[in-house]
Amino acid sequence: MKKFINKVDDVLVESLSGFALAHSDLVSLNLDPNFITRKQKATNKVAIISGGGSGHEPLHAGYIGYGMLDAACPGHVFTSPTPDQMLAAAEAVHAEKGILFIIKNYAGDVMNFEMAAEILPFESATVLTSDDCAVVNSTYTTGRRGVAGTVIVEKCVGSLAETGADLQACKTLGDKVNQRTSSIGVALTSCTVPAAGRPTFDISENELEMGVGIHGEPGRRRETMREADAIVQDMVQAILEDFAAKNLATPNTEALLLVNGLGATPLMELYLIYNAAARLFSEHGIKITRSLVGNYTTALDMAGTSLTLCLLDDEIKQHWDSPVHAAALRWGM
Amino acid sequence: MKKFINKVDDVLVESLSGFALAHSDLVSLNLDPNFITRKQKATNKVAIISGGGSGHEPLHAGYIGYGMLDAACPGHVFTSPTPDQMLAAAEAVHAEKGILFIIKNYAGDVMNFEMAAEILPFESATVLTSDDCAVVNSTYTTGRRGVAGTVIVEKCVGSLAETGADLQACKTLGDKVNQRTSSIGVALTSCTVPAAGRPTFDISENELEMGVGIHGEPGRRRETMREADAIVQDMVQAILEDFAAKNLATPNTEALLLVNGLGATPLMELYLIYNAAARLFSEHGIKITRSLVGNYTTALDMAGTSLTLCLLDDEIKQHWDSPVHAAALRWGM
Amino acid sequence: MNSSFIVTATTAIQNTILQHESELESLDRAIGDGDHYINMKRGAQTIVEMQQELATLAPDVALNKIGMKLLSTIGGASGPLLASFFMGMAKIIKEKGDTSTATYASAFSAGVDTIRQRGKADIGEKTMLDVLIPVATQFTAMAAQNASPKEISTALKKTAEQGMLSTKDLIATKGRAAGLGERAIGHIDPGAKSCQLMIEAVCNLIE
Amino acid sequence: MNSSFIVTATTAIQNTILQHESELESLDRAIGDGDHYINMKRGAQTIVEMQQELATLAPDVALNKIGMKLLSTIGGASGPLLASFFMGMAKIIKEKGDTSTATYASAFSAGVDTIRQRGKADIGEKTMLDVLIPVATQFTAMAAQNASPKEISTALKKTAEQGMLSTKDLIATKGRAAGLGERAIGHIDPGAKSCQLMIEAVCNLIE
Ligand SMILES: Nc1ncnc2c1ncn2[C@@H]1O[C@H](COP(=O)(O)OP(=O)(O)O)[C@@H](O)[C@H]1O
Ligand SMILES: Nc1ncnc2c1ncn2[C@@H]1O[C@H](COP(=O)(O)OP(=O)(O)O)[C@@H](O)[C@H]1O
Ligand SMILES: [Mg+2]
Ligand SMILES: [Mg+2]
Ligand SMILES: [Mg+2]
Ligand SMILES: [Mg+2]
Repeated sequence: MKKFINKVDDVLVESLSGFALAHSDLVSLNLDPNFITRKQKATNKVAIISGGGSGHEPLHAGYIGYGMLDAACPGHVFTSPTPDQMLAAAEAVHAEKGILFIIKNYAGDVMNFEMAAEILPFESATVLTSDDCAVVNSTYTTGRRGVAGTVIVEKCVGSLAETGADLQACKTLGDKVNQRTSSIGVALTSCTVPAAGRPTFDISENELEMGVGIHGEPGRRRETMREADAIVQDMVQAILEDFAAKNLATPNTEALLLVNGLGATPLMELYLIYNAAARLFSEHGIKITRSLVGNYTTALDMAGTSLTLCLLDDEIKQHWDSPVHAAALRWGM
Repeated sequence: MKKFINKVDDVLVESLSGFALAHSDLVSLNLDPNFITRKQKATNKVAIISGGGSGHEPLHAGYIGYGMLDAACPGHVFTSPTPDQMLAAAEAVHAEKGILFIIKNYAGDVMNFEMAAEILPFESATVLTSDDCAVVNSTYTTGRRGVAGTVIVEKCVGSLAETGADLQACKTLGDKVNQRTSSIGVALTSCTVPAAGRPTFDISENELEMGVGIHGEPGRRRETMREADAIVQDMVQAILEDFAAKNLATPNTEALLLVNGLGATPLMELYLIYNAAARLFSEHGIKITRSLVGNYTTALDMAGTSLTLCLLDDEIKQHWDSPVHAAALRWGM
Repeated sequence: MNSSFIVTATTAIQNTILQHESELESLDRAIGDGDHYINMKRGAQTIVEMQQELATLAPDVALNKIGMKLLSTIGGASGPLLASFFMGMAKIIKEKGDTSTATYASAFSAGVDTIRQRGKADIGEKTMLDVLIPVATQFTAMAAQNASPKEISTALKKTAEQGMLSTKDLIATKGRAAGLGERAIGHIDPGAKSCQLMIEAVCNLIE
Repeated sequence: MNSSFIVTATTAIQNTILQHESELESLDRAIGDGDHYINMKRGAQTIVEMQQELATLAPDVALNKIGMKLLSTIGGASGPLLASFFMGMAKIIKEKGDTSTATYASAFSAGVDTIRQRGKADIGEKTMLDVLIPVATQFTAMAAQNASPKEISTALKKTAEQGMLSTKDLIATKGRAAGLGERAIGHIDPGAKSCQLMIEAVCNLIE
């Protein structure tokens, strides 16, 4: 393992400190329990809190700021944060209209946030993101993971919350965006958790993992490495089938296409993937009118990518386009 | 070599096409000769054109847009673009006040742009960036490379050009920013040029290359891998010595710190590096008041980082802070 | 069970976790995200650091404290589940107020039930419950039959082992491995393994 | 030299470049950025594709066309330098208008001078000029002494080889290797190597 780190146990705190320092105009960091909030506490709005294991940067702390999150609770690398973090964060950002938790659907995250919510002295609601369509033949929503689509949910719900909308309205929009969003990832290499010191999985020079999770969880299948177009074709197919299974018609719809890097994939390749994916989706009658290409939900140092398609409607479009000012997403201000 | 590509010869055009498609609100792409311009041609201003070998994305095309570049000429991977590209780009974006070329100081780039400038039917000037202080004991400026500091030069000059400043003023500011900027890079792994199909250099699991170039050129020395703090300490030292050699006093100055990822380094590590670097610089009396952390000038899939320090003055600060709207840098609008 | 037993048990648990580092790591690497060992190590470490304080507390208070501490230390899926176990157990011991084997058996069962509720899972889903549920059932039955501590511990170790091994051939329907379908087959569930190890370590103290 | 010789030479040059792929690649990987072979291959390929057209042109026009095409095809440092060479050469051939060996020698020298001006470099800086300058000097001298084409080509191959080898012990002061200081010692300059190969290939046609 070759990483820019000092002691393995200090990675998280040192990285969080660097983040807070680099963005001291935007955020404040609290250590022990660890949580990050907006520098300027918002007032009279639903407070949006997200969180999860670390190692997916810029998720979630990079999305704290006007128009998006109020706070984020970073766990250890790939490990859900704990209820005390969520309670302290909620205490810090609560602004009279309740707390909305946006949680990626993993058993650990769900249970920890649930336990926090149960003892929270404020009204709260939860949006569970579950956009990863890698997992097929499973009737258990527990098996469906939240991945890069979470960024779109956080952006849209964050936008709505700024308007003063109430908790239920924020939750409803979040659930809708999640429902209309589907993702799939592919890995060329494993990631290496600092504390583990070696790659999470072995993968040879001519293999890829189709449907990989953002923690290096195995996906649909191990496949032979092939041309980008062929890989992207399968990913697009998986997403289209997922929308069909959800009974969401895709032809003649507008969509947002997010081509996400998992950490070690060069932007040059991400744009090449975007080129292939956008063409394939449009061949299926989908009009890509919004795009995002870059490292938005990573898996440490994994070489890989994920595609996320979000079917737009006027409401989602409006909230996607509205101003945002976070460390990792900024426009309109 | 495991990359998301199709035919090696098509990588560049497919990637450029994806970029242009994903940012079709911002840029237009011309193929053969290859160049990218702003979607909305600017009027009555100095046109800022940059370019260089591809593989450093988002440099340069990602910086096209209001407040920064007017056009970029991408060469083959790690290979300077050719004069026909520059001439065509200049023709497309010239806006009555001449052309300013911003060029990273490599023999190939310098000569190709020079040949273009010689036959250009417009007035032109050139800013050569040479912020890489890795190369010591060299009295030849030819040996001093332009690296991530180029982003800062492009941002500031781009800002000034929007005000209607003339060619000479733009060049003067560019030269000043370059002079006040110093960078150094370090690699943990090599990059792999797609057409070469294998890593540019060999480096073992316990080594690092101190002072690496953004094309994988060897740096100051091969060293034993060690803790991030120790690596950053040496990088900071090199930068401080460079400013001393340039007779630029650093104590009690304000500065911009750019922690740049070379392509495969996770954001988590970049923030950890930022934390260490910011602390060390401030111990030397430098006040870091502006920051940028992320992949801004990459070397394909290299795991590594570079530090860039730019000594601010009121003029540079003003132009750094001014609105910019490019694919890879956006604020204030 | 008194507090000094709890203290001894925390050391035994830490030891067995540390001794099985590579096994626990490989299991979670194969069908999870590779952090289960790290999570368990972190949890055990924190509890061992509390030993001085734990020794001064009543058993139910100590167990509850352990649960609270695990909750804010482990994270992941195993954190709230193990925390639930200790808090569920503490509640029964406090209620019953005695130190009979039957009380411990019903406390253990209550702990397992709390996990079940928290995780909305049951036996056969390839989780730690495949170890814990059979052990709880047998513990309760043997306590009712007035079996000796020694007999009980010998039997529970075996049951735990069987439960752990049973996860090997299961498809996971809860937890991180739930996405794997057929690919999970052939791998033992990491949480099941660590629970089996902890049960074994504690049973070994009762000889 | 007529245009059919030029056409033959382009094929010979392409062949030698392709045959030395791994050597050229390793050299630029060691002290450059690893693309010199790719650049040269791309250049040679494009020129070979122009053969039909080149065959119909006067030598000076053909050489100038080659220069222009290389300029817009190769890029990097070698692109404008090699382009300058052909354009500089074309100019003299056009001016002199004859096909004497002396004219070719002075055209070659003019080509090398154009490289020198473009690259602001000279002999001893660990570049292609360490091959080209000695070859130009000798070519001119031998042409003045009315040496036979065969004698000249044999001598130039040897000089090119010596020049190429001489770069091994030099510190680079121009080009991408200029940053390496002592670390460049022990490595042959890739541009010197490809120039030596091209000179050898063309000389081999003159027997
Ligand atoms: N819903 C659940 N009910 C019971 N046990 C579960 C549940 N979900 C996960 N587990 C257990 O948790 C273990 C994984 O723990 P750990 O690796 O520490 O957390 P994470 O899966 O969040 O990385 C699994 O092996 C399984 O035994
Ligand atoms: N200023 C110069 N004058 C003469 N030759 C040069 C100069 N700079 C570089 N070269 C030659 O160019 C070669 C490198 O070419 P190439 O690898 O194609 O371009 P780049 O260095 O831009 O990647 C060097 O080996 C050297 O011989
Ligand atoms: Mg985990
Ligand atoms: Mg090059
Ligand atoms: Mg795990
Ligand atoms: Mg080169």
